[in-house]
Amino acid sequence: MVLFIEKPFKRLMRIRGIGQVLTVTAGLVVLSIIFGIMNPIFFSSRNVANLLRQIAPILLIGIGQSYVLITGNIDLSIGSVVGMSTMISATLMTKGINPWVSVLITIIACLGVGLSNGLLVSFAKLPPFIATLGTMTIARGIAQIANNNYNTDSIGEAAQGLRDFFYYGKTFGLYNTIWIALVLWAIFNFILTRTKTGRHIYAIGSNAEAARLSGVNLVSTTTKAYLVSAFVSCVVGLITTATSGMGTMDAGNSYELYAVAASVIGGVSTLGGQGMLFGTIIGASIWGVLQNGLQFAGAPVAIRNIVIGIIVVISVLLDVIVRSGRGARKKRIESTT
Amino acid sequence: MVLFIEKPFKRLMRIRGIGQVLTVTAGLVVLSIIFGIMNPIFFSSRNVANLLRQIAPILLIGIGQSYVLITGNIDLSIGSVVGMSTMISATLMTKGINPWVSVLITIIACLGVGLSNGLLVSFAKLPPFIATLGTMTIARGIAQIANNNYNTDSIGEAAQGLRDFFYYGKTFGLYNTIWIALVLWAIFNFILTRTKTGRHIYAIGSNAEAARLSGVNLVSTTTKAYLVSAFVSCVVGLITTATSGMGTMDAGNSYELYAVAASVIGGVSTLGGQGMLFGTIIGASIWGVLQNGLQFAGAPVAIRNIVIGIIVVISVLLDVIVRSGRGARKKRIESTT
Amino acid sequence: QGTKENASAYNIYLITMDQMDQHWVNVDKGAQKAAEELGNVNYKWLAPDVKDDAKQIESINNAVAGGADAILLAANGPNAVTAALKEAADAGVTIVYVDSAANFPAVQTLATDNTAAGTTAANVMIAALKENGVTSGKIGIISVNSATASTVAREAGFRKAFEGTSFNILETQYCNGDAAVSKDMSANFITQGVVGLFGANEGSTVGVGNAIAEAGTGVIGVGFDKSDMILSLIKNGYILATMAQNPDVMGYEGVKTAYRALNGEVISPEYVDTGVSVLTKANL
Amino acid sequence: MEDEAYIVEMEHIVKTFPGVRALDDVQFHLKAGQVMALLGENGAGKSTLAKILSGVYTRDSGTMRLFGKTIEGDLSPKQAQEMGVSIIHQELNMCSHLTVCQNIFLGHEKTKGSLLDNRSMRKQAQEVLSSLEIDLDPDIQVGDLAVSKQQMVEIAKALQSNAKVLIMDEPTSALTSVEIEQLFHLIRGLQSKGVGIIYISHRLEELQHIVDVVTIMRDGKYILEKPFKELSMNQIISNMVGREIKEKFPRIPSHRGKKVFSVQDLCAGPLVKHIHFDVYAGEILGVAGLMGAGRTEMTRAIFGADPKEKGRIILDGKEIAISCPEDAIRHGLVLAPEDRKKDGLCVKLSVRENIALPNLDLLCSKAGIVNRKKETEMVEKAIKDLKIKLSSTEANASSLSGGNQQKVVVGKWLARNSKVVIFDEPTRGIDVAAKVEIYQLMNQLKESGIAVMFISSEMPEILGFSDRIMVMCDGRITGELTREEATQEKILELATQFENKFETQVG
Ligand SMILES: Nc1ncnc2c1ncn2[C@@H]1O[C@H](COP(=O)(O)OP(=O)(O)OP(=O)(O)O)[C@@H](O)[C@H]1O
Ligand SMILES: Nc1ncnc2c1ncn2[C@@H]1O[C@H](COP(=O)(O)OP(=O)(O)OP(=O)(O)O)[C@@H](O)[C@H]1O
Ligand SMILES: [Mg+2]
Ligand SMILES: [Mg+2]
Repeated sequence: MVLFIEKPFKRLMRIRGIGQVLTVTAGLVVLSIIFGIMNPIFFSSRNVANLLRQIAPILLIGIGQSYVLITGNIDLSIGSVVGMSTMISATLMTKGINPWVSVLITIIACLGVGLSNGLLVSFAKLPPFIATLGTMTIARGIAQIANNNYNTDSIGEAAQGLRDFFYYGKTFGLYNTIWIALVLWAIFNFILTRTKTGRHIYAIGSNAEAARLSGVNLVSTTTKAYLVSAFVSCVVGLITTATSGMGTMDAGNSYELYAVAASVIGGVSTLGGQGMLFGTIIGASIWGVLQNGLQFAGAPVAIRNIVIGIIVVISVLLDVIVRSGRGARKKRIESTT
Repeated sequence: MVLFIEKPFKRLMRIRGIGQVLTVTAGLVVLSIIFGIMNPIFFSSRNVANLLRQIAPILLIGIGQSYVLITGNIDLSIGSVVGMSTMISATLMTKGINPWVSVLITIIACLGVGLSNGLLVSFAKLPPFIATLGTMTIARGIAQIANNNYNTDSIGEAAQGLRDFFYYGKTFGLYNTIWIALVLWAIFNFILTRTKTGRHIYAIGSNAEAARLSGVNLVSTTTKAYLVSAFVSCVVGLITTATSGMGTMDAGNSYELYAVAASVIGGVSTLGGQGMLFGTIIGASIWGVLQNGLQFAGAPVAIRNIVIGIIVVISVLLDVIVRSGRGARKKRIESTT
Repeated sequence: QGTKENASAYNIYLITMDQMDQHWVNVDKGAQKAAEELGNVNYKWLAPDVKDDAKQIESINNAVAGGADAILLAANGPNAVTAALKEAADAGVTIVYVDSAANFPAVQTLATDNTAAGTTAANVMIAALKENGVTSGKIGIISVNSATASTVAREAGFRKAFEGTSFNILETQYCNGDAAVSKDMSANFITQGVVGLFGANEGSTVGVGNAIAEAGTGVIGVGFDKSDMILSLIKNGYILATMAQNPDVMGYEGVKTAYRALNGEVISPEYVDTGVSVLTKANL
Repeated sequence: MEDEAYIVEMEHIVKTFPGVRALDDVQFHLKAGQVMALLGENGAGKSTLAKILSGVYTRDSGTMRLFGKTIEGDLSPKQAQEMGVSIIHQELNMCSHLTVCQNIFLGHEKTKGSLLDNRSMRKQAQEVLSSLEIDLDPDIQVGDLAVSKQQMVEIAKALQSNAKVLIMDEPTSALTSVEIEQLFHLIRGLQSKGVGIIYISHRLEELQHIVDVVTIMRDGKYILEKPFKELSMNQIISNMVGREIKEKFPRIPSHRGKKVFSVQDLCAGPLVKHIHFDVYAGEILGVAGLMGAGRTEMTRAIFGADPKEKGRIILDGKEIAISCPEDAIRHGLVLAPEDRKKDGLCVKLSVRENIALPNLDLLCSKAGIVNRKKETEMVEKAIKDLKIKLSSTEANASSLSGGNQQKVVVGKWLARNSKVVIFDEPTRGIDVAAKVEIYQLMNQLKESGIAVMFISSEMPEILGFSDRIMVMCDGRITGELTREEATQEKILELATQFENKFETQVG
């Protein structure tokens, strides 16, 4: 594989946080093998296609949360934005509005939440936990009020194109949902690693004051991260609408926490400045594989929760231990220079 | 009232965050008057007794979250500990174990979660958000596994004493639940304001390094705060068991966020070092009054969410604005010295 | 279509809304019993961890991916799962509804007629109120949320029976099935002076019963579902009656129906009301 | 030696930080009732020694005896306190949410039973405060106090604990002259009670009032210990500096060009009052002053990092509007800040990313995509020019030694063509060789016709390297000296021209 061409490999190994990513990648492989042995169906092409489609929404919200976490903040409103997106889009469609127009309106509404989050945190300087706790509650309220406190009816035949686009259709043999996640991942990964905005996001997460003194605009950069988060949540909401063919007020409940888990398992630091979206793919996959594999294994929900909780704690604990170990090693090296 | 004796009053006015507390107290009064006018039943003695009892659990978890927030951390496991407490206690009682022995075992189990939280955060130095996200999932899993993944049967006649003690009984004309909340409030308020431990809790939230250099033990102080949080959550779980006469695995869902809201509305800062439990009473009361009053007003759930979200954001925004105003004044004072 | 543990055996999956209620456990028990009796059936319960449309669809997809020959489904809502079911049907999977149906053709639905059951509940309440000489007043309903089709139907049936009476039904309160929350809401209703309270599921009913037990007033409580807790509330006279469903019958007959359909039999009728029994202190 | 009399004996102390050997075989002795001055240049290791003695840092090796008892293993802050060692830190380190009284007693609160005895703590705090002759309500929150008052609270905190060894690390840096006088009075009182005092200060003129003995350190090494009376001020300074100063400053002749940059009537807060100066192309303008003179605040206000109340900034004859650092950078005015950890570096990012950060506008296409090739070229050139020592450009900034970190802070501003470059204490805490490299760099800028401002608290550096020296005191510019007329005495005189505080207070 490309990895073994020496130069890129060396460069790869120097990337910050790569250790955590490689560890959890190994974990993912082991986990998959275990589930595969326990149940041969796990590796059937049908289940793999299915599994990938289940991972896609977690990956998407993981991307959003990673952006926000890397700036050193947090977004608790993700789940509610998913709910808001599905309710607004479905309500509009049941009212006979063209599906794609509905999608556009939905995106604008969701970006409104992202904008509020960004401004509350960076301009009004509210603690991000509180600001997004507030918008989380409000967005859930909007989801509920959208169709007058009921789930919507079916979005109907007119929306079949939309449903295929976001969920049921396949392109080159892969479900569209997977393509959507991959394309958005590629775009947002590119922005994060190759553009000015991406650099600024890492910089403010690492040291906001130093970044400001280097000419980084804190308000616009923070807001961009929250907008990305709101946008991917909106897409997940649209996928949910396409999946269900209707709007459910409860949709997306707790997704903000899944998103934190996927990001953090994948090596994104909640303290900001560190992480990469490649890790988020692994984190989301672990999450999806656990859910899928444990369900097939017939594990009761309780066991699933305990396993997942332990994996979250251990993966961060590992990171802390590795880092402090590395710190110790570093000290020894430096003391000899 | 005592307040008007000049010296204590002056001292009171100097307490940081008192402004926020007074503002929201005024807000609480206004809110109550509005609900009272909308529906005269609101002030009936029956509803007041009821309302106070509904506020009690929120006050209790608010106390716990306030302790943790003042140390500069957060506890996301509160809701799951409530669920764990109700499931463990109810399961034990349905298995015929003496109610008070069951209570004791439950308290020990819940304190175990608090201890883990404290050590993960202060000793292993995990980010509190992640550490308690992990224990939140694990504790919920324990709640589910306690009675083999379903809600318990009735805790039976033997537990009637316990049910009266925690919920149905009255003492001096007030429901026991209210007494429990008040007594625990008084104790924890006393500890926070009058003992060394309390002082240290504020100190590490204000400046952990300075506190450490002054000889404050970060690990034991942080852990104590998490133990308080686990303890009050446990009590709320026991109240829930008493209320329902059975154990529900879902009990306490999202309570950690209600607890943050009650604390923050009452002037506790999520950045640590600041807040008082008197404010938490007001915060919890606003929360309870809103829930109760909006039900009487026939407001749909959606509106309640939106109203509550807005109140959370505005109350913190007010605090930020007031503080930055004071900051400006402070600078001016300095310039004249 | 995947490998089978027993080549000649059928893979039958049960998919419920979540794993939280005793109700689902009883459906599972009935299904297990039937599977054991039939012998060459690989039966498995796939429960989503929380009640969520997207998660239920995932479970359906997982069952299909897992080589299902038949799925017993308790649909979250009538519409959400239809597309996933169509995919399943296209893959040759036989569908049987238990508890709640979706808007997609299946070989049979074995369920409680929730609307009818709601009406039954209302009639029991009206009769009891009349017996007490009460012909008007406020009535409160506690339900799970406004998004669950079965409880929404019970609520609708309940309200329908009150049409034309001089009773006034208040805005429904939603407790998300949490018995403690239901208790608070019921207490608030009692403060408002209701004469009757209806709990639309297990948790709601427990809360109603506890609130009436505490208030000790002559409020008539009627509930839904059967659990040990609810039975003890009935025994003590706090709840007048509960509409007990027969989840084990749904599971048991559901698996048998699926098996017969897989063997090529033509199934009728399309809809089987597994019925509710009105449990009161008298018939316990 | 009469060992019995020593209450502190430290021998062969070694302490290493990443990249720096802060203490190298250092010895230190103190007797009861003695005031010992611990002197040395910036970075000599004074604070580190003090922190080891008070348990904040642990020594790598060496022996320590306190009150005749040998300390085995590590000493914790709490143990040190219990043994009677108290320290006033150089940097303010208080819990700003707690009151004066609460801070004073933090960690050793008085209790009655298990209760806090607030009344007696308040009373005792009041006593300590009045012994310092400061009129402060002990119930006021520390965060609400001015910096000098906070410093007094630190002092009160240390006094209250009835220490037998009291370390004061630059206690006077933030104090007014009246407060300093009170402090000296107090020190004499403690001395007569047999307390041993370690006094660290850069203000050598203060020493004659209180000091008995002097210990001098240089570059982490012990130099000498002698009674104060046996040393002249010149001897002290030459022992502190100890190197041939001439070679330290590789000055090149200046070719003063046109006026590039001027600041007129700049006001921003209490530490920047009516600042007015010009800078010319091809010269280095040194800015001298005591700590707390407001030099950092001035540069931050110019750069747009802090809001200004009024003032005009003129670049190349045109007034420019600067409301944030972005504006300043765009106009070609850049600042290498003083505190590299806090303001200068994103320590979790690589050296490459740090150097590229302010220059992304030059490295990006119109669409905002970073050109990796250009970036690598820029970063490699900066590293080569500044001789930054690192394992790879991908190394975290935090893994570099202090001097190399400082070079990165400087280097990130040199990659672009600026018109004015402001260096705020660019040589703080870095070794001699690194200093010379930074001087060379400033020389290059000067040669290419850029206006350079150079802020430093080190007198020899200012004297040896600036073409013109501006002196600040108390937020005002108190004078300007050409290179030829500048002497240490003249600078000190200007740096201590305080406004009459009593008049301002009345007014
Ligand atoms: N925590 C630390 N991490 C890394 N290096 C440090 C640390 N503390 C001090 N140093 C380094 O150790 C050396 C000695 O620093 P120290 O603070 O003891 O000097 P000092 O004599 O007190 O100087 P000053 O007069 O500026 O206060 C310096 O090179 C400094 O950069
Ligand atoms: N963020 C801060 N918090 C508390 N005190 C501060 C802060 N920044 C500066 N000070 C204090 O304000 C005073 C002025 O500092 P400033 O850095 O402007 O002085 P300066 O002339 O640059 O001196 P030097 O660079 O030698 O420290 C100093 O006493 C400093 O300790
Ligand atoms: Mg120092
Ligand atoms: Mg400075």
